[in-house]
Amino acid sequence: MKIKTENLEMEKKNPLALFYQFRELGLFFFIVILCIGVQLRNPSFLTGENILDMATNTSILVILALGMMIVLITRGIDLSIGAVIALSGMLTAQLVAANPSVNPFLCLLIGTVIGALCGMVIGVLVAKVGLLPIIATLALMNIFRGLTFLVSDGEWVSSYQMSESFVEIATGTFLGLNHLIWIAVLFCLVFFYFLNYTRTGRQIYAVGSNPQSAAVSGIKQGRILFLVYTIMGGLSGLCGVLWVSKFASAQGDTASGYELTVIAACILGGVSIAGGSGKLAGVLLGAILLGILNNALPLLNVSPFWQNGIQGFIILLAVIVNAVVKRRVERTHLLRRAG
Amino acid sequence: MEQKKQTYQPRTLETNLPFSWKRLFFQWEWMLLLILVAVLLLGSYVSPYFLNYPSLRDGTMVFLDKALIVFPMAMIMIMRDIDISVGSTVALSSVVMATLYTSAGLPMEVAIIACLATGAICGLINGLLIVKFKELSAVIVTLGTMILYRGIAYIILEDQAAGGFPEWFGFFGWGYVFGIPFLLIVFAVLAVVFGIVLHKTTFGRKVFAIGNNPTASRFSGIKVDKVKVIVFMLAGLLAAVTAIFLTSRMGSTRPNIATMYELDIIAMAALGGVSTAGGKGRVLGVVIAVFIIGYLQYGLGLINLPSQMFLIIVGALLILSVAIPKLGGMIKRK
Amino acid sequence: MTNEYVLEMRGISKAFPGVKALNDMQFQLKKGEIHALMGENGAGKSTFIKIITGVHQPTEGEMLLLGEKVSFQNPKQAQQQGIAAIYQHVTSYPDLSVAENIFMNHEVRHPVWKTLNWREMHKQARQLLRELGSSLDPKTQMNTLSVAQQQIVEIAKAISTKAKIIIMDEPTAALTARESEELYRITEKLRDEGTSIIFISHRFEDMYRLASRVTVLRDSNYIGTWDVEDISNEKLIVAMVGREINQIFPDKKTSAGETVLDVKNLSKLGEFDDISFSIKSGEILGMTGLVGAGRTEVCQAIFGITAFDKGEILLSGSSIRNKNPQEAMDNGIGYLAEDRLDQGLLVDWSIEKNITLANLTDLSTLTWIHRDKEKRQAKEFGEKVHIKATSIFDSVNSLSGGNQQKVAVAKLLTKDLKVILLDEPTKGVDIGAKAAIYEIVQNLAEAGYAVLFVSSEMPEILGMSDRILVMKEGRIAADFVNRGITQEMILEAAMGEEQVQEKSG
Amino acid sequence: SQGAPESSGASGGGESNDGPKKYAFVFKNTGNPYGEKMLDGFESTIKELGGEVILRSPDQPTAEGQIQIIEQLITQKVDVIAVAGNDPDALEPALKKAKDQGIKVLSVDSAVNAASRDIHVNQANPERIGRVQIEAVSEMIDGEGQIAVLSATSQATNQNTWIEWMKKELEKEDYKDIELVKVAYGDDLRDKSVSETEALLKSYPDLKAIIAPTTVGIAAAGKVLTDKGLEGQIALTGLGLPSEMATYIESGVSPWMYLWNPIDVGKGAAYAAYELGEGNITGELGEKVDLRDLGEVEVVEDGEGTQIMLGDPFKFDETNIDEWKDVY
Ligand SMILES: Nc1ncnc2c1ncn2[C@@H]1O[C@H](COP(=O)(O)OP(=O)(O)OP(=O)(O)O)[C@@H](O)[C@H]1O
Ligand SMILES: Nc1ncnc2c1ncn2[C@@H]1O[C@H](COP(=O)(O)OP(=O)(O)OP(=O)(O)O)[C@@H](O)[C@H]1O
Ligand SMILES: [Mg+2]
Ligand SMILES: [Mg+2]
Repeated sequence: MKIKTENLEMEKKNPLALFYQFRELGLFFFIVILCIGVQLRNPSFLTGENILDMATNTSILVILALGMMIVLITRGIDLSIGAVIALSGMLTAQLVAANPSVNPFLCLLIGTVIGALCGMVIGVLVAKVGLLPIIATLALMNIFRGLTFLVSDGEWVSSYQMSESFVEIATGTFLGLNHLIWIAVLFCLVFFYFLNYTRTGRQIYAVGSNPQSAAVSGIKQGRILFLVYTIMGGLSGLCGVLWVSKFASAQGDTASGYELTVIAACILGGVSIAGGSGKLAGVLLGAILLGILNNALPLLNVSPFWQNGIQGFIILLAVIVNAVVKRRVERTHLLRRAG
Repeated sequence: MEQKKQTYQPRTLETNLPFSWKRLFFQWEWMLLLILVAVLLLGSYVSPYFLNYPSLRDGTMVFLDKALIVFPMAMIMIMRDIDISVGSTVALSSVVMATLYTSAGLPMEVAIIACLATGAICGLINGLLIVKFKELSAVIVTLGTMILYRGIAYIILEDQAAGGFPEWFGFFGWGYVFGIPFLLIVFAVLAVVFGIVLHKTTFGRKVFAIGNNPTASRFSGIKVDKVKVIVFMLAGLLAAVTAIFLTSRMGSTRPNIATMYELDIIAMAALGGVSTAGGKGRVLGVVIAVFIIGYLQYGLGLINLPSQMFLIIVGALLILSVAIPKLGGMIKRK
Repeated sequence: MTNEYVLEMRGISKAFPGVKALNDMQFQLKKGEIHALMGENGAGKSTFIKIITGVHQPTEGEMLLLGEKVSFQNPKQAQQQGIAAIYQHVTSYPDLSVAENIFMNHEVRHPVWKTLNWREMHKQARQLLRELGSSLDPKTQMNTLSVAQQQIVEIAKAISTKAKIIIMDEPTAALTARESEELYRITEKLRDEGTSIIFISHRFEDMYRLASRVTVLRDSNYIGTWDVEDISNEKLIVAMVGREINQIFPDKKTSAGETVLDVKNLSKLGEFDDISFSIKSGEILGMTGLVGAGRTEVCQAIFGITAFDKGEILLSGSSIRNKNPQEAMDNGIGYLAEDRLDQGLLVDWSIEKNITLANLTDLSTLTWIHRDKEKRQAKEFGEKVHIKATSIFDSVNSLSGGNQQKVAVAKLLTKDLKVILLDEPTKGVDIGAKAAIYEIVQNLAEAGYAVLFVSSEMPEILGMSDRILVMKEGRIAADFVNRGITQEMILEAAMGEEQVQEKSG
Repeated sequence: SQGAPESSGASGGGESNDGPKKYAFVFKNTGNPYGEKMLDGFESTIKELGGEVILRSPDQPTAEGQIQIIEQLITQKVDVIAVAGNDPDALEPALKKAKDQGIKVLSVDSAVNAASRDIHVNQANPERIGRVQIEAVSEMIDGEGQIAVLSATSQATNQNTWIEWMKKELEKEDYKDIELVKVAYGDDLRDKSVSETEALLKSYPDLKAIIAPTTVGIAAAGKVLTDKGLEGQIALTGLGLPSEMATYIESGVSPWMYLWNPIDVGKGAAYAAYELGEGNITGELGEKVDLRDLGEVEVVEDGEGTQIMLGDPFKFDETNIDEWKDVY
């Protein structure tokens, strides 16, 4: 076995290796090229203001994508997040409407807790009862959405019912950057640490990579799954509050269908539905690509009727380009292994 | 294994199973049948308009159109894949059909054929992308095409609606044959056909094999890619059929029809006992599940229950029906 | 010390729904001994191991660790008590790095912050691997490794826990002679350091080479424990199989016919290079080499699973290029996959459906499957290879390794083939089943098949083949006619100047 | 996906001819306060008139959903169906079937085509709705500059008609200096409406005003303009809920905007439905319809069909927004 192992080592010594190790290379280049293209068509694209807007509008997506990533890594999926966002957003908004004095941080906390509770329900169904995640979350998506309509009784909570401080959460800035951006950055850092430098973080990968061996090496799978869905729920709940605060309005149909966008961001970023693999950097890129699309398409002043078509086309193109580049890299590996 | 190991002495293998009540009754379909009966009783209890032939008959026309897609969707799920682009495929094929008839002025028959072709091509594209780029999961591919296909529909019709079809076209959505809705007949025929294909033919066997272990299937000489492409094409084709019925029911079409169909369809298949983990599923179960959800919806509609309540009830039903057997199993193991 | 036994198991029984996997098992493990555990497939060895490591809980019986009564509810507890195991079916994390696989769940962490210390883990991992004579990079992703390399990592994993008791369930199954030697060295080193080792294997040489005592299981029953010196090969076989196997390798009465398969300068980038050989009908061509030598790839290229870059394949004179396995089979080439569970069988399916899977077209008209025909064929071929089961409806995962392999063979026989490529057909199969498989292979040859017999076990290569190919680094290093060939000669060819590297490195 | 009875034990019992008549209202979708208010108005009025009320809406604003509901209403043998159509043509077969069974059909707020209704109750004259918004914008930007429209979905028929009228109005000489640069679609989604608005601001730096004839769109636009501190520089008007718009009208981001009172629309619909049900009117041209406290209106023609109109859109500005924001 010396033979193969040795040149495996050589690969790592190769200066290009680091470069190649970043698996979403293709996606990265794709985004760069896309940006250049858009910039040529509308110069106001890469202005500081627009970039900030883009970042602000993408923050929520990023936060959710982080959660979805760990769910997907455990071979799961969560279709209910859109509904959870709506539910926690609505409840928090109603709370604020009832007593405007309530502290914004408390709001964030409450929203997160509501979401986490929703997540725990899923966690129990998946981890303890053993339902397939896609079924459990599909069903709970309906239930949470229905509950949102019930508690709101068809009414919206409007901006005039919301306190300054509450709306501030998502509109205020710190060091010139919108709070949302800071929150997203914070979560990225936390997740990076969590996934790479804590035992639990690695166990999430382990469970997704090979459940059987996770079992024999004494990892409590149930616990991990429960944790993962609770985190996802918590993040959704948090984003519910951010969402409502950002748009200064809570509706029953808030964020309906948003789960697909989040999942798309993850898979674009190279998270495998089959579980076990997924890197934060990739997911970030995936979210950024979608963020760019949402921001750039209106700027391109193409007919609004073309927007969907273009968006779908670009997403497909992105994943395909990424796949092709990956293959190229693999092949160069082989070439060098053959020596 | 009580026989002693006599490797060289020829041993015989039993070729017919002893009859077992357990095997007969411990089947998902019975559970579903019970639920269906419960739904019907409930319906007749809550609404005087529910449990009579015309009502039940016309009830089917309300939900069966999208149910046509559930058969290929079941196959796809059995193969551990998923197709969330079917809703958009319905919209695109419908829009193509309508435009060819109204704008291009082609005869309706041609338009219908074009509609079917469109659907099949959409499915074909899904299938090809999925087998050519294995590293992309079906989810992301069909998610992309979901947006793309509807996008094309928007490009074609923009903010317009297209309609004014010939009289006879209304027959698909509203017509009866011997007092039975044409849609219901088509559904029944498809159910039988897919039942046979999936459970009695080599093709069906291959579908299950792929869902069970793709690698081993390939090593056993099954053309996995070919089978996949065909099944995804079927999904597209059936989406087009649905488009015909839906368009006929609405008498006109728009790019935004059939939104969110995919989730309803997946829910039906799942309730029908098709495992998204692959390898399991029966057409009979799926058919019963379709009627459960359909009639539940219809019955609750007759007592004018809020739509949100309906969302909750279907969600709960889905969870309970899947969870109860599992819980039962857990208790047994205890 | 009060008691001489590190581990003692008394009257252990384990019943799975439907199966009594273990019955009144007795076992004692001394400190610093290597204790072999032997028995046919399905005898209950792995189950017994899993009970020791807390994966399964026994239905009866008690377990004493250093005289203390213990019972493990989960593997974690066993680990904490210093019990580590290498499981039979390699249980690695394909998406994770080697280092991570080694340290999973006992990572090196910062004393205070409890953060993972990657640098330290990589250092230790590299160290461990070097001790195991492998220069694998700890950062390598597991799923790029060969079966053998993964096995090494598993061993490193077990050692890394600094366990008092290490259990190895068929660690050599995927190894060739050379890696086995490495493993022997390690194992003995561990023993001398006072670790007690339970060693499961179907290979007699393993036992004779390592074990001081051997415990035999048969049909989930405890048969007995002997000192290795005191028991003869024959007695041991009788103990395991319950009858004499006077002859393991059938004697050859083959008359090689004309050339059927002719492979010319087959090459694939990074996998194999300039492979040329030919097989006559009725001939058994043995193919061996170090694991990772590329034998599997050659087979798979011929079978049309992977494409090859250069060269051509001639089947009885006419050039063919199989685009997929189906074409290969229609051309009369069959392949018995190396990895039974992943590539060979649909383990959740019945024996019947597995056997007929490759041959559905012949069993159907207009794609409609005739169940009666199907059953008949399944029965016919199932019996032909002596599958040990009650009915053709038994699910494959209820069978033991050997019988699963027989199902896979039976599936091949349903097609009328000229060439059969067997990749490690006896991997992890017990002595009785091995003999059976050898006999089947021999019969195939006599029936006029051209057989390519890939194996890592010298004895069976020497015992079965008419000619022997030795592969090395994706090339053919030697091509012997099997007369007066010795293991040494083959190993020589398989490693070549690499041994020099060894010394220098 | 089914509809919503906000109250009234409408178990649908009793045959149609005996007992109180059954009046059904099918709105576009649930969870839309504008619709809820309309339903409230309809319900209370019908109750006063001694009829039985069934309120239904699909959970998604789709024609398919409404067709299902209409089917079920037919099965329940209701006497009158009032519907705010999600699509003018797609409901035709279903509503025709209803009419064949002797059910009276009227469309409210959002018309269905002439063939499938007896009469349409128009919340306000669409021409006026369109024109008045241009007048407003012109006043806000004193007659010159670039303006853009932020609409709902490209499929929303009401918005599309109004936008048509806006364009017609813009052809007038007085507006020669006003340029309509783009019609954007926010699909009545908060996030999309926001990015569309932001895109407008960037693509057209000289933009003077935004018209958003849809409740979600105008609120989202208001939010963006507020966050970017553009009040005074870019004017915003259109059709919005007082509750949603209160903040932005008070802050001056939107000097004023329009809407009609959905409760009154519901009432009007109820009276019209009642008159139809009682057979007092048939929807013939020139008939007089007594809308009680809403006054008496004449049936006028609308395309091939007929309609009644409930008067001009109502203007909301800082003077009156306070009293309305808690109403709807
Ligand atoms: N999880 C399980 N559920 C049911 N039966 C099982 C399970 N695991 C093992 N068995 C059965 O228990 C018996 C013993 O299996 P075991 O794996 O211990 O045999 P083994 O001695 O390890 O065979 P091999 O040499 O092939 O590894 C077999 O009949 C097997 O089918
Ligand atoms: N060092 C390596 N890096 C990446 N892939 C490898 C390496 N070694 C082996 N593989 C792959 O792992 C698979 C099995 O490896 P294996 O060592 O079994 O190959 P083989 O020598 O052809 O098979 P055999 O075990 O029969 O010798 C093959 O597909 C091989 O390409
Ligand atoms: Mg074993
Ligand atoms: Mg191999």
